[in-house]
Amino acid sequence: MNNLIARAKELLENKIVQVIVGYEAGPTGVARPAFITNPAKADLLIYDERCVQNLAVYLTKPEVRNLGKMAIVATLPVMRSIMMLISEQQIFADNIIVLGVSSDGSLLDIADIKVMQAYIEKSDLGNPVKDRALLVELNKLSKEERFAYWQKELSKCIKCYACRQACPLCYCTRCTVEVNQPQWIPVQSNTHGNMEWHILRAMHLAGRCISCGECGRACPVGIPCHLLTMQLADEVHNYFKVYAGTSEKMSSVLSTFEPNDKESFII
Amino acid sequence: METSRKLIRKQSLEKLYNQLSATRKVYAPVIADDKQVEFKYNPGFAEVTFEHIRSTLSVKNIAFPKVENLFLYSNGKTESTITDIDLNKIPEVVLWGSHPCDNAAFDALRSIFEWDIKDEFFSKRMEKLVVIGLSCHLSDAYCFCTSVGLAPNSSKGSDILLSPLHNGDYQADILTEKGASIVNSFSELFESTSGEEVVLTTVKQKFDHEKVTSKLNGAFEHPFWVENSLRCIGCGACAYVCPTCACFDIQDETRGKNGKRYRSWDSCGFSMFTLHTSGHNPRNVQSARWRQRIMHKFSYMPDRNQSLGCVGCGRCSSGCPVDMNIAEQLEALQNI
Amino acid sequence: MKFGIYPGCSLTGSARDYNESVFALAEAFGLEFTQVPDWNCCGATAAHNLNKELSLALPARILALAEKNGLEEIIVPCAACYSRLVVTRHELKKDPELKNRISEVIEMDYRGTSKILNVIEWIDKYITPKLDEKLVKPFNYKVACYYGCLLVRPNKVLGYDRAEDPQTMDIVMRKIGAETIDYPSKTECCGAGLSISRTDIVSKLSGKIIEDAEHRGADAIIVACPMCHSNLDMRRPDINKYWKTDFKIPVLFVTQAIGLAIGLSPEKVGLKRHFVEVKIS
Amino acid sequence: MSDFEPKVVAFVCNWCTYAGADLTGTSRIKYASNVKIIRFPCTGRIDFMLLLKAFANGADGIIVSGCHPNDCHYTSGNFHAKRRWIMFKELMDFMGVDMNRITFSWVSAAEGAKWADVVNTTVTRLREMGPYVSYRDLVNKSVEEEVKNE
Amino acid sequence: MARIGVFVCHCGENISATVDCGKVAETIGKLKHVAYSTDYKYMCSDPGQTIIKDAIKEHNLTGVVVSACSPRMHEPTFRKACAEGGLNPFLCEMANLREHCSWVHEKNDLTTEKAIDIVRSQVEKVKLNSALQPIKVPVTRTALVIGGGIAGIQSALDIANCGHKVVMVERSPSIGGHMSQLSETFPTLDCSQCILTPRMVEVAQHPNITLYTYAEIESVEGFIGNFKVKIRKKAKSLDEKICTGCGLCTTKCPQKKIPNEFEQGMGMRPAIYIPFPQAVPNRPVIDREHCTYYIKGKCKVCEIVCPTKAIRFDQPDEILELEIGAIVVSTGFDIKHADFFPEYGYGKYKDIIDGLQFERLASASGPTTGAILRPSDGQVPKNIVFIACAGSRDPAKGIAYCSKICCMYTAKHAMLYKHKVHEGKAHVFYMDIRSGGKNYDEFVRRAIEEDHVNYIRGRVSTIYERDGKLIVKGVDTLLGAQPVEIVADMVVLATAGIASSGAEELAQKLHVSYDSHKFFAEAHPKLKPVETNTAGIFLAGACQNPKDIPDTVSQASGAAVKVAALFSQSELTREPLVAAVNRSGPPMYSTCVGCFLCQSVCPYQAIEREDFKTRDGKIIKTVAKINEGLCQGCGTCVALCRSKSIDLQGYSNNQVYAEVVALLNEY
Repeated sequence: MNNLIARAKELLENKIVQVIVGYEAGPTGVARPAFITNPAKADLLIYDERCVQNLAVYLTKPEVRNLGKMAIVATLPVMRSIMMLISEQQIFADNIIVLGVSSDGSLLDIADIKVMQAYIEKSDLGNPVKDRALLVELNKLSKEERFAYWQKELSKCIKCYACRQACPLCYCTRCTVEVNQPQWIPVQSNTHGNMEWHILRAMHLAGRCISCGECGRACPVGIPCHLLTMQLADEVHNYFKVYAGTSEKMSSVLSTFEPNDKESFII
Repeated sequence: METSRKLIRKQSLEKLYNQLSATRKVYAPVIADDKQVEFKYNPGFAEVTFEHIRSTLSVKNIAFPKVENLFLYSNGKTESTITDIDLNKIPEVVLWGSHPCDNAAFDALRSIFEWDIKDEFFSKRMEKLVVIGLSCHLSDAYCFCTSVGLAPNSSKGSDILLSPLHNGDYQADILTEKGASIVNSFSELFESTSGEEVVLTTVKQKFDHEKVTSKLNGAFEHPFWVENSLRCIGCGACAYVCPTCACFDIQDETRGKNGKRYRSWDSCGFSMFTLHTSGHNPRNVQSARWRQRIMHKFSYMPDRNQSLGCVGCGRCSSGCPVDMNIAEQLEALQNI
Repeated sequence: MKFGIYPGCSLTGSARDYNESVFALAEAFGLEFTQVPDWNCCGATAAHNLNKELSLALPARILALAEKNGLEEIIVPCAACYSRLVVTRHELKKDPELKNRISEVIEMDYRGTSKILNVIEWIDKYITPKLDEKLVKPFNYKVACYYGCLLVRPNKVLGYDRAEDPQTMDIVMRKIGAETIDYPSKTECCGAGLSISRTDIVSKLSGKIIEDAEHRGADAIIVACPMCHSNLDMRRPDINKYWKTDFKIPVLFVTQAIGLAIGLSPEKVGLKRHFVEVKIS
Repeated sequence: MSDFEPKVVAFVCNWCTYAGADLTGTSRIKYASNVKIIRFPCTGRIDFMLLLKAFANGADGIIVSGCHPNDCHYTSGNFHAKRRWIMFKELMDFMGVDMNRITFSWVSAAEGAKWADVVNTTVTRLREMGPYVSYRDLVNKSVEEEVKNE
Repeated sequence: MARIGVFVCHCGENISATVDCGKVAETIGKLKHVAYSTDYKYMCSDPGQTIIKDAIKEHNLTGVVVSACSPRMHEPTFRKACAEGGLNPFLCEMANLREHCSWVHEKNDLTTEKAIDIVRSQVEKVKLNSALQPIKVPVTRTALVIGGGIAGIQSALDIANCGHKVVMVERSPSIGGHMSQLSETFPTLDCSQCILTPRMVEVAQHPNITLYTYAEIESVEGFIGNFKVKIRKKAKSLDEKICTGCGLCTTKCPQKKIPNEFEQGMGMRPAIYIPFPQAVPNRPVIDREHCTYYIKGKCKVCEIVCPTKAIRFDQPDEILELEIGAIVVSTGFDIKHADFFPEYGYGKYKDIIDGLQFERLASASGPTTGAILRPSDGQVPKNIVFIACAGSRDPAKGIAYCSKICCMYTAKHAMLYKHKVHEGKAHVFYMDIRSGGKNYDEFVRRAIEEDHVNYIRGRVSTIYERDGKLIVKGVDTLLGAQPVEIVADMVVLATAGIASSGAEELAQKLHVSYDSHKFFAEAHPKLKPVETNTAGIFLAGACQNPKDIPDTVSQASGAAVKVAALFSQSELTREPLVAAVNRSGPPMYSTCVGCFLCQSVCPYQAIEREDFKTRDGKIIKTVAKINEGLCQGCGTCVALCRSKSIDLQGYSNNQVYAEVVALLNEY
């Protein structure tokens, strides 16, 4: 952590960046995003096991961008998000300094995108272990049981769209749910409409989800909606042998194809 | 009406609950499988919790449901017929065990829905609602009722307010006619007060809301808003869990020739909330929307509705995915 | 790593010379084999004409036994056995449902993990690298390498060498000092399966191969298949009778030739068991 | 259940399956009248949300059909569609939506008979499966949810 | 308010035999916004169309649904009728009651109900149709012809003679292509060069044609009428303006052992060379790969001997940028060589040659000045075997198609041989004789009957050499699969025609599709055989599939007409059924967020970037923009776009959604 603070101070003092996006401790003790613009305040930065939020979501937020060039404290999911955002032309590699942190909390030397790519490539890119277990459990259920499970979970959804807002890859300025010609997704919250929303969200993240689990964590009513995108991340790897967010030249699974893509259900 | 105070023994409380729930809809808090506290209709008494700090969602939906049909329509060849909603079908509901902050919120909502003209849906639901509140003997760091003029045992909004006693019995304050009528129907369950002491939590006052209100006047352009909303991701969680947020959207949903017009919860935190057809958006950045949220609750409502728009329940902060702590910010605001 | 060997019927019967030379080579190069325990007939050549499942189940059982006994590689000197095993692996890989059915038939789990090596692949992998240091008597003869059918066909399934004008055996032979001739009969039919029933056809076909090799000045024919060997060697009197000739060109297994080149005795590599006298040593 | 006639919506591309279905007509090959066709320029144009909307509006089954791989009028729309359906199918399976109610097929402009066959087998299968009660319940229940408090 | 007119056609009895057309019209007439609904015996007849035109005026219709046959049949008819009635043609939709209903179902209530559902969904759709205007695209009236073989030559001359400018690009040093290598041509046996060279000269001299030889396509951008093409003019290492083509350099060049491409490797050429005597342009080039100076840094003999001092060793490649309106691709074909055939010895036997090599042997200008001699020893072959279908029609070799020209040229070869070696014996192994074409079969019969060529129906399994002869082992299937063995002096393989090398790369540069054999793909196998899927790019000749000279020339002229038709007007009109990215006022500009995933999904490269900038030029937002000239309207981008910022005119989200809902709900 001291390395991190020192590096942050150095970056701010030398005016290499204008803002450090990192974590600080809130008044109730939870870790939360911090935007440090003054080197004197760099001491507020923390990094420990509480720091789970995917900070990459702020890379596309206009007011954060307005602060100037930024350095971002980046765990593996943040780095993968950065790769996706570069590949989808939302950010430029030159405008960001990556303060990589390894899983044990030590500061990594991420000099450039190539180094970051190398780091990502040697990391475990599957879903987080605890989520893998949940997925295994759900996949064991019968189709009817799964249908009932998701109905029950999604009936809780209040359509606050925290899942969408927390996701670094849901950066659209207008979401499909805000389209009303036609009204693809009902405005009101009801189980069926909620389900359509979550299907839409998962499909839009198919091949793009980097398995950070932020959507599920953000949900105020505790719907494990991250399992939907994570299941598809698994399937993307099964079918197409790729993990999202591994290269700045990543081509999206659903916008590319191979003539010999295998499937077994089209007659 | 004159308020009165009675005692109800623990066993009698169970009887009261069972008898109420045998004859009408009772909306009471339970702890769900996933540890979330939620209100349910007519759970068994054993399920009902008396030990919760706050439910995940507020109970405002009982008067202001997340979706409310306004009318139904049917399109004919040349003209459409409209069918009104039969408000008389709205059932009587007993809200059981909601805390003083949530109950006080009904007054804040009323100040909006019955401000100039009465919203008949809201009014009808309120008319059919009996609130049996429960004072707080638990609280956490997110609670700040004392900063907004309330307390763990505020009676505002309750028809009957139960307060736990040291020996496990409850003190019942009968506050309204509606409350009295329930007590009268089950008078055998109520006794005279015993003098036993009420167990109450203490909630530290974090700020002076009047000072906040006066500071806000003129703070519209203050850099505070940008600085303190950088981490806000613009979801609607705070508004949807808030007991006093009353914004709604109105939509038509047609299928075939039939359709309905309904209103459903909305949030001023959404980027598209104020988007004009022209493409202009007066609140085009999140800081403006965050400012609106605080201004509305602590400046505009006191000014126009003579009511604070906040009851200090702390849900918006505990439910926020990025720890936008409203009490912390209000505390800071009073010193800008 | 444990090497397995699947000898099949020929190597324990009519082609004991082949078997002896393979083991002699292995010994000379310090290699050890484990015979696939409880092995059975590979099904060649009759089974696949009669019953597809049987023709797959027989080799599948051999492969399953190899897997079960932890044999990561098995050498299959007989080209017919080699062909059956590889074809089976191919068929079962292609069709998982069939694989499950066959697994049920053989009452064993077949996964397809053991590697199958023919004799030349084995030589390439384990003998050739150390050949130079062991070479004492370069095989200074002009030879015609005869591949026959099963070593290289069906080429798409085996994926070994090339179906027309194969080269692997020639390369091995050149390594031990031989001059290999370019001749078109390399993969011509020897009469193979008609060995017992229609010896006249064998005489006709095998005779053509021998004539071609002799005509182009070969001193010996080199083979890697017991069936080729028996047709070219054991049937020689019939051939000479059929064609009214007196072909004397000897037929050696590739392993025998290597054996001689590294100084093993003719007896050691089984040369004494041949019908056509081998004057090479 | 024997009288049950499923409602089936077919999403087809203009160049292959729509033309194939035209050929079925020109060849006077009969098939079940349960299927109603919606024409798209290409399978690549078919939004997965439309399939959900068909179920939401009471379809018991769906057919999605376009040009065989390599035959796309637009060269690659069907390949993109294929990937989209792979993902969609996996997600639906995971959420417990019954994918046996959706037939995905490639029917060329020359395969009039195949079109009739695709329709008939789909309709026969759906007749056996019965109405899509669980999805319809989900939709209806959602309508009820709105009035839960009344 | 929408006022929709619905016109239900009986199609004689084709529809009304199973569908109650009156009931359909009546039921639909009750729908909201349906202002007029009627049925009629033949909607497509003149009186039928008049009903529509009159109703549009009388009821002031805002949309029309013609419920009749397949839109693939009569949509243009009814759209035209609507336009004549004063309604924008794109406000007309068709409900397919014939092919998709009456013809495929029995007569019963369900069929009529289905018909009603189909019409209703089209009514709901047409309410959301927009009045679209055809798209106008400006056209640059210069054509690019890629490849200077007979196909390119014919196309270029035809286009140029129509008065349009043509740029021809040929990658080798001379135009002429394979045709210039041929000896004589079937079925007339006239000299190939005699008929070709005047055309080559005409190309060089035509005022409308600019010729770039030794040049290749570097890149192609843009779209129909508006291509931007970069051409790489490879350095010829001499100044063409000064060079007189005297050829002294080519005779003095000390490096003379380079296999001559024009002679199919059967002769040698120097490093500075003119590919053949009649080459156009008749100027040498230096083959830098083999030139001693470029390899070792010294020599320069050519420079010394050149009387006009035209040699330029340091000449760089030149990149030209051209504005082009249409492109004709005529890059021709290659053939497989003998080394492709394991059973014929992997090319190791010198006397097994391919068809083009035989052409050179038989050519009076060839390495043997027309004498048929064995490459191995220069002897006259007494016994020659021709093998047709060498590689072609052989799925096991990965070439399932017929190369089309081999039957004819094999007959020609056998004839030429017999004419030159009277006592020789010619054998032809064939699978079938495919001699469809004017005077073609007569030609083959002549070979068999007059020149006594021995035709054997069967395949050759193997060829090997023995005692200096080639042993050809085959089978005669007309004699009951009798094995045949021929001891030959020479074998000529009529090897398969394959796509020209580099065809795949070129196709990718042009963004046109190609088949699994790398032949360019036509837009429709029957009705659009010269168009590609990319508008404005046309095909001529064997780059599409192997074809003979008459077919090639016909197609080349066809392509030329397509180009001329395109160039006949200064702008081009296209159907407006294309995608569009939405636009709105600032600060949003568009709901597009600029992820550009649509770019990779678009088969036509129709998606471009548009920047919105502040007055001082700072980019505020970059969003996608559809190039209407390129978009073909597949809509794949529409379904992919997450923010629904792209929509497809004619198949908009709103329209297809309405169709789904209308098909399934009561109205």
